Amino acid sequence: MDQTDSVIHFNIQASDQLTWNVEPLLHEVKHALERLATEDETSVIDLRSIPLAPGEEDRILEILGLGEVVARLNVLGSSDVVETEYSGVWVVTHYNENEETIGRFIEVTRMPEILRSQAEDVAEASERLALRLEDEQQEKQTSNKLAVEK
Amino acid sequence: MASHSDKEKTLGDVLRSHGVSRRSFMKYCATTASMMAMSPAMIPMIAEALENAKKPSVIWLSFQECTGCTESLTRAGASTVENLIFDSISLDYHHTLQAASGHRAEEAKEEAMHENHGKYLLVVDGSIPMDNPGYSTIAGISNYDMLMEAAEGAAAIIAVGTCATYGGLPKASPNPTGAVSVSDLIKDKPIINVPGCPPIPVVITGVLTHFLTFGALPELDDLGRPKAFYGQSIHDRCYRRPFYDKGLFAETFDDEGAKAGWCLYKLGCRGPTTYNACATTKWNNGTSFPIESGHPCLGCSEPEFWDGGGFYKALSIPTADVGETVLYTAAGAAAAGVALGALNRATKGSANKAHEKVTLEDLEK
Amino acid sequence: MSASLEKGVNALKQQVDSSVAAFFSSCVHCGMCADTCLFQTETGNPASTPIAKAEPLRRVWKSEYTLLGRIGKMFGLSKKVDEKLLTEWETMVYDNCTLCGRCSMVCPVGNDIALMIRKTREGMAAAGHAPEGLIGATNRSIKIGSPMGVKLPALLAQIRHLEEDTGLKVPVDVEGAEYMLLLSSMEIMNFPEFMEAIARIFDKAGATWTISSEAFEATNSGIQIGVSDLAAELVQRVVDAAEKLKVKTVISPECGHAYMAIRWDGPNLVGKAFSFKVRHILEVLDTFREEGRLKLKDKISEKVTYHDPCQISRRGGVIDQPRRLIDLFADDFVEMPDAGKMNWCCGAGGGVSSNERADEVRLQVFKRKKAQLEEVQPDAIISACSNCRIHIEDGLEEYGMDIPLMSLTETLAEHLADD
Amino acid sequence: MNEIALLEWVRGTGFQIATVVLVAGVIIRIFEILMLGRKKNLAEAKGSEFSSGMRTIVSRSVPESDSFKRSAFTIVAGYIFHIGLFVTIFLFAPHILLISELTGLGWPALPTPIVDAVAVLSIIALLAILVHRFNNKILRYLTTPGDLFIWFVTIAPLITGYIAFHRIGMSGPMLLAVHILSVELLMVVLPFSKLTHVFTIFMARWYNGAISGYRGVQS
Repeated sequence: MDQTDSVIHFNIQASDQLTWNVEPLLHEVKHALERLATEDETSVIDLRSIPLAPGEEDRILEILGLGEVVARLNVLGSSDVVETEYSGVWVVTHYNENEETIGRFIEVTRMPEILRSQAEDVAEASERLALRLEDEQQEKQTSNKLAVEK
Repeated sequence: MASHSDKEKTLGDVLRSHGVSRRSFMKYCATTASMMAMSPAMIPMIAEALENAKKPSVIWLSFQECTGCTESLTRAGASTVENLIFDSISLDYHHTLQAASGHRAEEAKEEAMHENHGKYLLVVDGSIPMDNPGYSTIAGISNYDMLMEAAEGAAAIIAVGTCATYGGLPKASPNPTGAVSVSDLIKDKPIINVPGCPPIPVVITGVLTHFLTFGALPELDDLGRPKAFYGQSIHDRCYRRPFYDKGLFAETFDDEGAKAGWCLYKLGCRGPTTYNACATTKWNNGTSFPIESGHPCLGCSEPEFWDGGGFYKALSIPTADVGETVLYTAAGAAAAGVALGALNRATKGSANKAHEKVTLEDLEK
Repeated sequence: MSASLEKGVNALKQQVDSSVAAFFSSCVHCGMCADTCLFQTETGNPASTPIAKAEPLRRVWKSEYTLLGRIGKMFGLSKKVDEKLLTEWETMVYDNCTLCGRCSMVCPVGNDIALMIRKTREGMAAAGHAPEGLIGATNRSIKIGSPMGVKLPALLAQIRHLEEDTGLKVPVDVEGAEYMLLLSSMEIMNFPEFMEAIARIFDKAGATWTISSEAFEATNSGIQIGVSDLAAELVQRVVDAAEKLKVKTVISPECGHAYMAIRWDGPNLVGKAFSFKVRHILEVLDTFREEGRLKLKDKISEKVTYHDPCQISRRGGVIDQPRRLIDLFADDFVEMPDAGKMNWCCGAGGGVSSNERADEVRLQVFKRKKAQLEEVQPDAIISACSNCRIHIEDGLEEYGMDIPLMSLTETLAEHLADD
Repeated sequence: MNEIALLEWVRGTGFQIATVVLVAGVIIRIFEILMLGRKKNLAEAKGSEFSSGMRTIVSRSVPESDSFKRSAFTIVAGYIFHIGLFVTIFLFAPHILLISELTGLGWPALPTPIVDAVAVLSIIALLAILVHRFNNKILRYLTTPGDLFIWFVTIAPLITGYIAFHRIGMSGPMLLAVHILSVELLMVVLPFSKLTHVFTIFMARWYNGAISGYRGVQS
């Protein structure tokens, strides 16, 4: 979290387990991962729904680590989609236009939904591309015409 | 302000025409669900409902208030979609934010009320003075009259801020204007109270989203507050709660306990009696909330918080100043005690006087 | 309200003082006093719970001396003391309580419950709710001078017999003697050996003593029945005699309540501190022992135990003296469980023995003493109260036990050195 | 009245009323009792009234061995809930805050989990005491409706305090309001019920010790 630097940190070390929520949460992730492996069931955990002391979220992220995939999305500000050291465990962080965190989820899935190209966007994109090609063609025709006229 | 051509389109159409991608929309739905403390499993459902919702009409009235609530909302740094839904698409009248002024503004309001009669949402911030209608007027219309007129055609009313919900600062003792809350005046419309001084901005958009998503008001507690945001106390969601449970308290604002981030109960924290989402939603775009900054919760979203005793007195300390009372009571009681003691002595004295020697004859009865 | 009931209620009003008020204010109905009272433990009767026996006094305290009670009384809400209550409570207050005071030692809030019951008796008696047996005894005490109706000629006859049989001298009406001995009627009629023992011991010790022909009776039925006016009259007789003979010390004999009456209640009844001292015979004997004036020739080998008479030990403060004295002649002395200030009452004190109505229950509650004796298995029991002695003998007979009972004073006399 | 208003009332006016009744009641009762006076004892003393009385105030807290055997339940359960009440009232941090605000006196608190456990033990002890009261023949005989009321008044602050701390069943302000209200009930009832033993016990024990000590017996 970028802006935690601006928060008064008191004397709390990242290893201090203030709320005792770190371990249970990681256990939840473990179970979710087992379910993904055996039943292909996906899960999402909203980190905001759990009271965490300053530093505890960092601790969780530190334990999960950084894996093979890092993606940056440019949607209404940016979003980071990162696969952790544990394949199938993703951390999705949403930022607003000011790069301030507005949401953070742990997704246990093969591919976070938001990373996929969306059907509506794809449909709209194909329309847009078709239009674009039409434009190109029109432009070509126009320039051909002009060339012929010349 | 919303353009009139948006009126019959669904929200999805409007957003797409504003160039909002599906991904952006999903991001909005995810963050909104998170803020409304909904299970992430509900995100797809929210998305679908919002997509197909009709564009809402919102009228915002401000009475005896400080504009802090509006400031809070506009500084929310909310996502573009949020701004789009609330600000650009829905808000038909808000005299601080709208470009139009004077008669034009009032006309816009009249028009919106007329066209969306029975369907628009009425947002109110500020309390209503009842002692003298002249204390607060807009375009020559008293707050009371304006509220009653606008409320008549509203589908629901959202009272924003502690003033509108409970009377707030204007109502604080001695309440010079006779200020009352929206719910004091209106009994026949659903009212959603979004208290706080100021309230958390996303609660307003959250309620709006809920209204659009489910076509109904969110579940409310007995003070009319959305349970999604006000269902748990600051104390219950506070990351410093373990210190309370262990009995580790900061005694002053600069002692070792305060530096170690211990519980602020002794410094007057109202967390245990205050229901709000600050501890999880946090302020300034999720930066922190008062307790995280080392200051106790003031309980700004609870009724009568201005009159609830010193902010820095622990909750277990009585608000009444009993010191003097006890002194007078003790003096009075001592006098009464002496009187009763004298009465007892008199009773016994007269019993002694009434005593006749018990004789053998008495024993035989 | 009948005249006598009125008199009773008035007497109860007179009995309330700051201690009683503090006691009633503190009672939490915990029931622990019940577990200390042999009338409860041996009968299982919940009405025998000590604090419950003081109910008439409690009602008067509550309605006359508390703010809430006064208000309640104004609205007719207070519980009244009436004939029905007194009739019902009479057997509890007189037949089922020996004023032994064990409850007073245990009450966790510190209530002197025995005192409260003793005070309750003042109201009961004044209202005409005392038992027949005690009324008779009181009547004889006042009119004849002894609860058993023993007159002076009978005493003089006993003295004459004694002097003839032993050659000892029993001084009567000797002015200026150091000690004036009081006697209980039982000692005169049933245990004349006591007088003989005194004569022997005092002779050896070289102490001057006398018996007054005007006030020789030690017991005080006024105390037991709970009529202070009459008790004072009986005490006054002793005071007059002691002053007339100018003695230094009046000796209370082997009788529990007699000691309480003359030693602790006496001055307060007559309203004047005594000009002489009052001592229990065991205290006097212990002083002799200390001064080397009491020498014994031999020791007995039997296993003996000591029964503490309640009014002498727990309520009277004479606890160590008997033990020191027994040590002089007994090699094998064993204490009963709870001996000393927590000893269990024999079951016949406080006027119970004078109250024929209580004959059955007093034998029933003797089971406690019986159990204690069975635990200790003594060859003989020593005591220092004629009343305890008669009742224990009664009880032993009732339960088919055969343990001899000895008076401490008499036993000492039997083992006096000859020199 | 909403729950916050109720909370404000119990923290303000309610607390004031309760304090007035408690203080006035205790003072009145003390005068009422002590002014009755006691006759001077004219018998020659064998021991000191004063020091024996003072000793009994302390010594009566230690049960005599035979009665401990006979009344073991009453003593053990009684001890548990009395100590429990002391700990929860005087060693719980928020309560110490209240006391130091009112009196200026403060002392360290016990760790909250200990106070919590003690509260549970006290509640269990009080429940057991009630069951015992109904099952025991003697206690049934002695028990008045007033005793049951006082039992309720005593256990109520413990239970409401426990659920307020653990935030069970009601909203925070309501829990706190109900807890404070239950304490105020206790304060109001205390001077005019058997709960007076809280302060009259010192008088009663002193008198007991004095009466006995005068005769040379430590009671």
